Amino acid sequence: MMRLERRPQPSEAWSWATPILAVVLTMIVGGILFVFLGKDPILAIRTIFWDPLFGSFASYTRPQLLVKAGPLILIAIGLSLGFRAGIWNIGAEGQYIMGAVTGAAVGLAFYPSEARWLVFPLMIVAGAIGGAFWAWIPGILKVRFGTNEILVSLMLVYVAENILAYAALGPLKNPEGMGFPGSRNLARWDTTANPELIAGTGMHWGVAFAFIAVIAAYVLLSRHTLGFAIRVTGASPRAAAFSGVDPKRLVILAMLISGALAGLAGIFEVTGPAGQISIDFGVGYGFTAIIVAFLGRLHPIGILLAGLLLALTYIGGEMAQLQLGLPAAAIQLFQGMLLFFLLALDVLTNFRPRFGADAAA
Amino acid sequence: MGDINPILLLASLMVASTPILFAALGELIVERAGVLNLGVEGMMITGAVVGFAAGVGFGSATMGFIAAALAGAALSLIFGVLTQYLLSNQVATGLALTLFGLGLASLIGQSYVGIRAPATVRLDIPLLSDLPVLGRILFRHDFLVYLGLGMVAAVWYFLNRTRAGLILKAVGENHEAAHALGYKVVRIRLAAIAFGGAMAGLGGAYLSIIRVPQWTEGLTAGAGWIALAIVVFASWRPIRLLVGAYLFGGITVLQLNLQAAGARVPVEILSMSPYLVTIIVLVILSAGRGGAALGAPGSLGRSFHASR
Amino acid sequence: QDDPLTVGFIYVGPVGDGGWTYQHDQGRLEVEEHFGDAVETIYQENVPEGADAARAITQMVLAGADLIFTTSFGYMDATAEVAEQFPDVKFEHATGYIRGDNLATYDSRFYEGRAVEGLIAGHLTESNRIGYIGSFPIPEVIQGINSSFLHAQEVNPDVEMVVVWAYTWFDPAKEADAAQALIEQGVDVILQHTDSTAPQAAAEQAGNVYTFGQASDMAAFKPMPRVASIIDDWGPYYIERVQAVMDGTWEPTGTWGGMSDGHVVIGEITDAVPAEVKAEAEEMIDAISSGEYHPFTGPINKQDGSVWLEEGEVATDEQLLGMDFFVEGLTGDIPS
Amino acid sequence: MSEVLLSLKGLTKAYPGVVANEDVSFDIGAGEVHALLGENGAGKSTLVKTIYGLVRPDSGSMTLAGAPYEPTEPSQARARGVAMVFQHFSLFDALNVADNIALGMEKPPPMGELAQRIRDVSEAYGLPLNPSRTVGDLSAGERQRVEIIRCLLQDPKLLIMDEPTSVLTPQEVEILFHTLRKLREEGTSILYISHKLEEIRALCETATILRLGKVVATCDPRETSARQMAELMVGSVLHVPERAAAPPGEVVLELAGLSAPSPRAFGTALKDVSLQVRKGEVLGIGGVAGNGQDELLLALSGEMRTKPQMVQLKGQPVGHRPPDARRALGLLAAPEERNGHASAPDMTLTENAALTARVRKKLSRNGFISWRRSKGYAEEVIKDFDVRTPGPGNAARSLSGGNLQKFVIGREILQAPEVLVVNQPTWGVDASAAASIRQALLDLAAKGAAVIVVSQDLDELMEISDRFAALNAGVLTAPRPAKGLTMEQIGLMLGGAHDMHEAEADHA
Ligand SMILES: Nc1ncnc2c1ncn2[C@@H]1O[C@H](COP(=O)(O)OP(=O)(O)OP(=O)(O)O)[C@@H](O)[C@H]1O
Ligand SMILES: Nc1ncnc2c1ncn2[C@@H]1O[C@H](COP(=O)(O)OP(=O)(O)OP(=O)(O)O)[C@@H](O)[C@H]1O
Ligand SMILES: [Mg+2]
Ligand SMILES: [Mg+2]
Repeated sequence: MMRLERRPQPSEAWSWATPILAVVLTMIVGGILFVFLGKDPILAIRTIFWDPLFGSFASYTRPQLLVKAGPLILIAIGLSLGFRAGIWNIGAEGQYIMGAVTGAAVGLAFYPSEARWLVFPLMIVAGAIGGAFWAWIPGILKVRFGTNEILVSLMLVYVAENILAYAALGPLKNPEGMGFPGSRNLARWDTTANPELIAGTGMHWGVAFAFIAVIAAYVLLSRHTLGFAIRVTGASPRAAAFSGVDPKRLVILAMLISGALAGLAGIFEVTGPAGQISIDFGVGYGFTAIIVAFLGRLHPIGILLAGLLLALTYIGGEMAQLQLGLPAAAIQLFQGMLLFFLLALDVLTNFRPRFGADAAA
Repeated sequence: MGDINPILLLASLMVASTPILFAALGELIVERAGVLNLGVEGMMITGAVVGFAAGVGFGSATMGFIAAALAGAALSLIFGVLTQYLLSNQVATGLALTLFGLGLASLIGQSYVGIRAPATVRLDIPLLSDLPVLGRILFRHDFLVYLGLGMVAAVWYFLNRTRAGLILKAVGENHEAAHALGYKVVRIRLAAIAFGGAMAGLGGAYLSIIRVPQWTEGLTAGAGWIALAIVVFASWRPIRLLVGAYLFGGITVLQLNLQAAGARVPVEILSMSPYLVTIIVLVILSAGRGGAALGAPGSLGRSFHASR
Repeated sequence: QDDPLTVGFIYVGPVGDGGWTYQHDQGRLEVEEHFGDAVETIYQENVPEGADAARAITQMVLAGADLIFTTSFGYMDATAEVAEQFPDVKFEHATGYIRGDNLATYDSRFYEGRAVEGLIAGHLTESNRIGYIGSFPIPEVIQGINSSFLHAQEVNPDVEMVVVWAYTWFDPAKEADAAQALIEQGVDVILQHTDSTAPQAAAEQAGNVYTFGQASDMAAFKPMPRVASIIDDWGPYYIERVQAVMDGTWEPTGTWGGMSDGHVVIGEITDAVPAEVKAEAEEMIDAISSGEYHPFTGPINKQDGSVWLEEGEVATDEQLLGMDFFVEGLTGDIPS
Repeated sequence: MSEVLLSLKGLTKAYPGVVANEDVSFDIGAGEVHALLGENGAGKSTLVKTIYGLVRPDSGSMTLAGAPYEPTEPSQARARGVAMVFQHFSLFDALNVADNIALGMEKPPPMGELAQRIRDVSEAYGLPLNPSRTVGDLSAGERQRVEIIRCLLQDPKLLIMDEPTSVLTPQEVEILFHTLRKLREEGTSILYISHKLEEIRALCETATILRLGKVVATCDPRETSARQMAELMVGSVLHVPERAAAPPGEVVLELAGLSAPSPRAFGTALKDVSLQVRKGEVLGIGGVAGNGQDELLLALSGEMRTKPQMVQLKGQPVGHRPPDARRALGLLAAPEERNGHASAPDMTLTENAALTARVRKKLSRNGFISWRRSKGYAEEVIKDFDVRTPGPGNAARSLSGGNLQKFVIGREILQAPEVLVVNQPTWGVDASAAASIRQALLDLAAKGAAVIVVSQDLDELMEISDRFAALNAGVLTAPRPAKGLTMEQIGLMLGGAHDMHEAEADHA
C-alpha cells in the first residue's frame, strides 16, 4: 500500500524531475504499444522525440516546432491568467477563430492596398479586438447575470465556427476563387503577409508575440499588482476582495486578455502559416492550448516548455506516420498517455509517497 | 411549402437528444459527487466503437450496449485513479482523457469501417403505439430512448430519495465534512466516475448502433462537449437536464425542419441557433435567480486528500 | 532505376471515415496492387487544411516522395507553395484550380452521376418531393443539386426538391437528423452530399424512402433504401498518373474526369427500381459515358427566370466550376 | 468520581515535523464533563479526532466502557456511542437540516420520522430547529444546533465538543450549557474543548491540560482560577492587558444612516447604522453573529460600496471608495475569518503582507510590487507581534490560528492606521495570544487611533472598550459608555431594545 503525505512546501527538485520521468515512462509504455502495432519501438520513439530536433530534416522541422508551438503558447498564456484567477474560459477556439476572421476582414477591406505599414498593424489590432470581444461576451454575461462562463464560452465556439463558414462562403470569399469557399491568400499578399522574420527559423510575428507574452506574463504574475490580484483571486477570492481586487473587473479583464491573445494567435495564423480564411480554419488550437496551460502548471515558463513539448509530439508524430506508417490514432493515444503520465507524476511535487506497513490505512 | 408537424418533431427530438441525455446524466452524477470530468467526448466515442464492435461480434445490439458501458467505465477509471489517488488536476486529466479516447477509438475502429450495425428492435409498445397522437411520440421508439427517460427518473429518485444519493451529494458539497463524518470520499467518487463513464459509453453506443448506425471516426462530433454544457445548463438537476437535452436536441432538429419546410431564415443563423438559444435560456435562468449561486456542488473540481 | 517510385497522399480526414478520404485511400491501395514493388506509397491522414498542410506536404517531400496527391480543396495554396520550392517533385491537387510546372489538378464530374440519380428519383417519388442534404454551398455541391433536379424534373414535371444545408461534411448524427427532417416534410427520395450512411439508416427506419450511396457504394443498405450510388473511383486516375511519371510523360494537366474515364461510377441499380426506369437510367449512363449527352445542355434558365443556356447550348467547364445559382424551379436560396 | 467510560493510554501521534500527541493518558468518567485545554496547536483536535476514529494513533491504546476500543473510522466510533461536534463544522450548506442530520447517523429513520424526531429532541433540549431549512441559511448558532442534535439523536455515551462556543453568543452559550448539563444528568460523558476558561470553570468537573502534545496537568476547574489554568497551558506567567488612559480626540469616522443590502446570499442588510468614533477611543460592538457584523466590516473596509455620505472619514465621504483608497486615507480593517478572508492561506506571509500594506507601506510602485520591501514588512510584523513561524516565506496556512491572527492584526496595526476596524480579533485564539492582541489594540488607541472592535465575546468588549453598542438584525443601538453597563442593560441592547435610541426609521 502507498500513502501520500503532503509536503510542507512543494519540492523544487521533483517539479523538474517529474516531466522527465513522465517522458521516459511514456516512451516505455508507448514503445510497448508500438510493438503491438508491429513497429520497431526504438525507431518509433526516436522518430517522434529525436528526429524533429536532430534528425536529417531537423533544419526543416526545428523551425516548424516554433510555428506549431507559437499559437499554442500564445493562447495558453492568456488562458492561464484566467485559470489562475478561477475564471474558466474554455472557448479560446472561438476567440481564435473570431480574431482571424475580424483581422482578415479588416485586411481584405483594404485590398489591393500596398500600405503594409498601415494595414498589417490594423489587422493585428482588429484580430486582438475580435478575440477579446468574443471572450468579453461570456465575461459580461457572468458579471451581469451570473451565467457560467464555461458553458457560454464553449457554446460561442460553435457559433464562431458557423460565422467562420459564413465568412468563408460569403463576405470574405475570394472573388477570384471561381466560387470556391475561402478568402484570398493573405500570406501571399505582401501587405498582409506574416512571413518568417529571420529566414529558416520559423520565427514569425506570432511566435515573437508568444515569446513576448511569456515574458510579459512572467513579469505580470511575479511582480505586477494585476498579476498579484490574479493570483490572490485564484488562491482565495474573499482575501482578494478584501485586498481591494474588484472581482467583476478582474473577470472582464482576464477574459479580455485571454481573448485578445487567442485573437492574436488567430490573426497571425491566418496571415502566416494558414494563409486564408477557410471553412476548416479552426483546427483545435484553442482546445489544445488548455492542455498546454495545465501541463505548464499555469506558469509562463512551464507553458513555454509544455507548448514546445506538445509541438514536438505533433511533428514527431507526423514523421512517424509518414516514415513508419504509424496510424494517426496511435499518435493521439501516445499523446494522451504522455499527458496522463505528466499529470500523474505531478503528485510527487506536492506529496511524498510512503510505502510499506506504516502506510496501511 | 410544408408545415412542421409538432408531433413528428417531438418524436424525432426524443431520439436526437438521447445520446446527449445519457452522457449528461452520467456527468451529472459525477459532478454531483464533486468531480469535473471533461473527458466525456473521449468516453463516448470509445463506447461507440466498442459497442459497435461487440454488437457486430456477438451479433447482438444488447451485448454491444453492455460492452459500451463497460468500456466507458473502464476508461473513466483511468481518470478516476489519476484524479482521486494521484490528485492530478481534473480539468487537464479530463482533456487528456478525451485525447486518449479519440485515439483509442479510431485505433480499435480501423477494421469496422463500412460494416453494418447489428439489428435492434424497436419497441412498438402494443396498443399504446397505436394511440392517435401520443402513440407516435411516445411509444414507437427503441428501447434506449425509454431507458434514457427511465434513467432520468432513476437519477432523480437516487439523488432525492435515497440515502446513497444523499451521501453522494454530501461528498460533492463538502468533501472535508463528508470525510469527517466517515464517508469514503474517494471510493464514492470512483463509483460515480465509473457510472459517468458507463453512461457516456451508452450514449456513444446509441449513436453507433441505433442512431447513425455505423462506425466512422469522429462519430460523436462534439456531442460529449454538449453533454457537459447541458449539465451546467441544468444547474445539476436531473429534470432540468432532461429539459436542457430536449431543448438542445429540439432546436437542432427544428432548424433542419425549418430548412426543409422552406422557412426564409438564413441557414447560418439556423445552424448556430442551438448554441445561441442555449446561451439565451441560460442568461434568462441566471438573471431570474438574481445572479445568485447556480447550485454548483461546493467541492466541484477540487482534489481531496485525507491526512490521517 | 532500382529505387521504387515513392507516391505520397495527404488526406483531410481519417482513412476510416468511410467516405471521401476512404475512397482516396482505396485508390492508393489500387496503386500499390497494380505496381507491386515498383512503387512505395506513403500517406498522412487527418491533415488539417491550413497551417499544417504545407508542413505535411514538405515533410512528405523530404521523406522522398516523387509524386504527391493532396486530396482536398483546402490544400490548394499549400500545395502550390511547396510545389514552387521543390520543382523536381510532381504534385497533384484534387478539386482545385491552381496549376504550375509541376502541379497538376484533378477532379471528378460528380454532376454526371447526379443526373442519373435525379432521373431515378424523379421516377420513384410518389410524393413528388425529393430531399437533398447539402454540406456547404460550394459550386461542386450546387452542380449536384441542379443536375439532379433538372433530370428529375425532366421525367416528372411536378417534382419539387427540398434542400437542407447541414453545414458540415461529416457529422453522422446531424445527417441523420437532416434525413429525418426531410422525411417528416413528406420527402420520399433522399440525395446527399455528405459522407455518412446515417441518412440511409434513417430512411430504412422510415420505410418507403429511397436513398443513394455517396462517395462509396454503401452496399450494406442494398437493395433498399439504397437503390444506386455514386462511387468516387480514384484508382484508375492514380494508376495512370503514376505510370506517366514512370514513363517520363507526366504533364501538369487539369483533369476533370467523369463517367467516361471511370472516375465516376454508378453503383449497382437494385431491383427496388422498376425495370423500365433502370433501363432508362442505364441509357443515360451510356449516353453520358460516350460523350453523347452533357447533363447541362440548354435550354436552362436560372432560378430568377433569366436564361443561362440557350437551346442546345452546353455549359462550359468554367461556367460549371463557378456555379453559384439554382436553376429554375428550385425553391429556396443558396446561403450567403 | 464514578466509573471510567473512556480510558486513554499512551496515545502518540506524530505528523511530519511535529508530535501532535505524545504519550497522552487520562480517563473520562461516566457522566463527567471533562475539559481539554491547551494553546493553539497543543494537540487537542488531534486527540479528539483519534477518539472519533478519524486519526490513527502511532501508538497507545484506548478502552471504552471496559472493552478495547480501536475505531478505524467514525462509523465504528458512532456504533460504540461516541459522537462529535467539530471545531470547523462538518455541515453541508446546500442540504437541509434533516439531510445533514441523517448524514451523521448510522441508520437514520425515514425522513418524515426523522423530521419529527428532530423537532422533538430540539424542543426537549431547548434548541429549536426547523428540519426543512437549508443549512446555508442558518446562523452560526443554529448551525451548531444541527451538529449537536445530530449527536443527540444517537444517544451518545460520550459527546466530544471541539471549541463549540467560539462562534456563539452569550445567550446561545447559556442554552448550550443548559443542554449539556441536562445530558450529564442523563449520564452522558462530555469531552469539552474551549479556550474560554470561565466557561470551563462553569461547566466542567475535570480538566486535562496539554502543552506541545503532552499532558502537563490535571485539575478541577471549579477550584482553579482561569488565570492559573492559562498559566498551566502556556507554562509561564500571563500578562493582563492594561490601558493607558488618554482623552478622546476629534471624530475621525462617522457612519451616517448607513443602509445596505448584504452582498451575500443569506446575509443581513444594514439598516440606518449611525455612529461616530473619536481619536484614541475603542468602540466595542457586540451582538449575536449573523446580525450584520460581517456586512458592517465589509462596508467599512470598502469591499462593499455604499452611498458616499454613508461613510465619512475625517469629514470626507468615502462610502463609494474601494479598499485601497480607504487604506490610503487611514481606514484599515481586519475581518473575522483569518484563513481565506484576512489572508490567503496558500500564499506566503510575504505575499500576505502585500495583500493590504501595499499603499501605506509603499510596497508597490507604478503597479510593480517590491517583494524585498514586502518581505521586510512581513519580518517586521513577525518580530513585533511575536508570530511563531520559521520565516516570512512560509504559507499562511502553516501557521496556527493564534499566530496567524497575530500576523493579521499586526499587519494592520503596524501600518499606523487612523481608524482600525477588527472583527472577532481573538476568535479561537488561546489565552496568551488573545491577551497580546488586546494589548496591541489598546496600545494603538493610546497612540491616538480610533479602534472599532466587533466581537461576540462580551468579556473581551467590556475589558477593552470605552463605549459599547450592539448590532441586532442589522440595526445598531446607540453607543453607551462601557463603564458601568450592567449585564442586564447589555442583554437588552443585544436583544434589540433600541429604546435609548431616538426612534429609528425602520426601512428596508
Ligand atoms: N493533518 C496534519 N498534518 C500535519 N500536521 C498536523 C495535522 N494536524 C495537526 N497537525 C499538527 O499537530 C499539532 C496539533 O494540532 P491540533 O490541531 O491538534 O491542535 P489544537 O490543540 O487543536 O489547536 P487549536 O487550539 O488551534 O485548535 C499542530 O502543531 C499541527 O502542526
Ligand atoms: N494538513 C495539514 N498539514 C500540515 N499542517 C496542518 C494541516 N492541518 C492542520 N495543520 C496544522 O495544524 C495546526 C492547528 O491547526 P487547526 O486546523 O487545528 O486550527 P488552527 O490553525 O489552530 O486554527 P483554528 O483555531 O482557527 O482552527 C496549524 O499549525 C496547522 O499548521
Ligand atoms: Mg483544534
Ligand atoms: Mg484551532
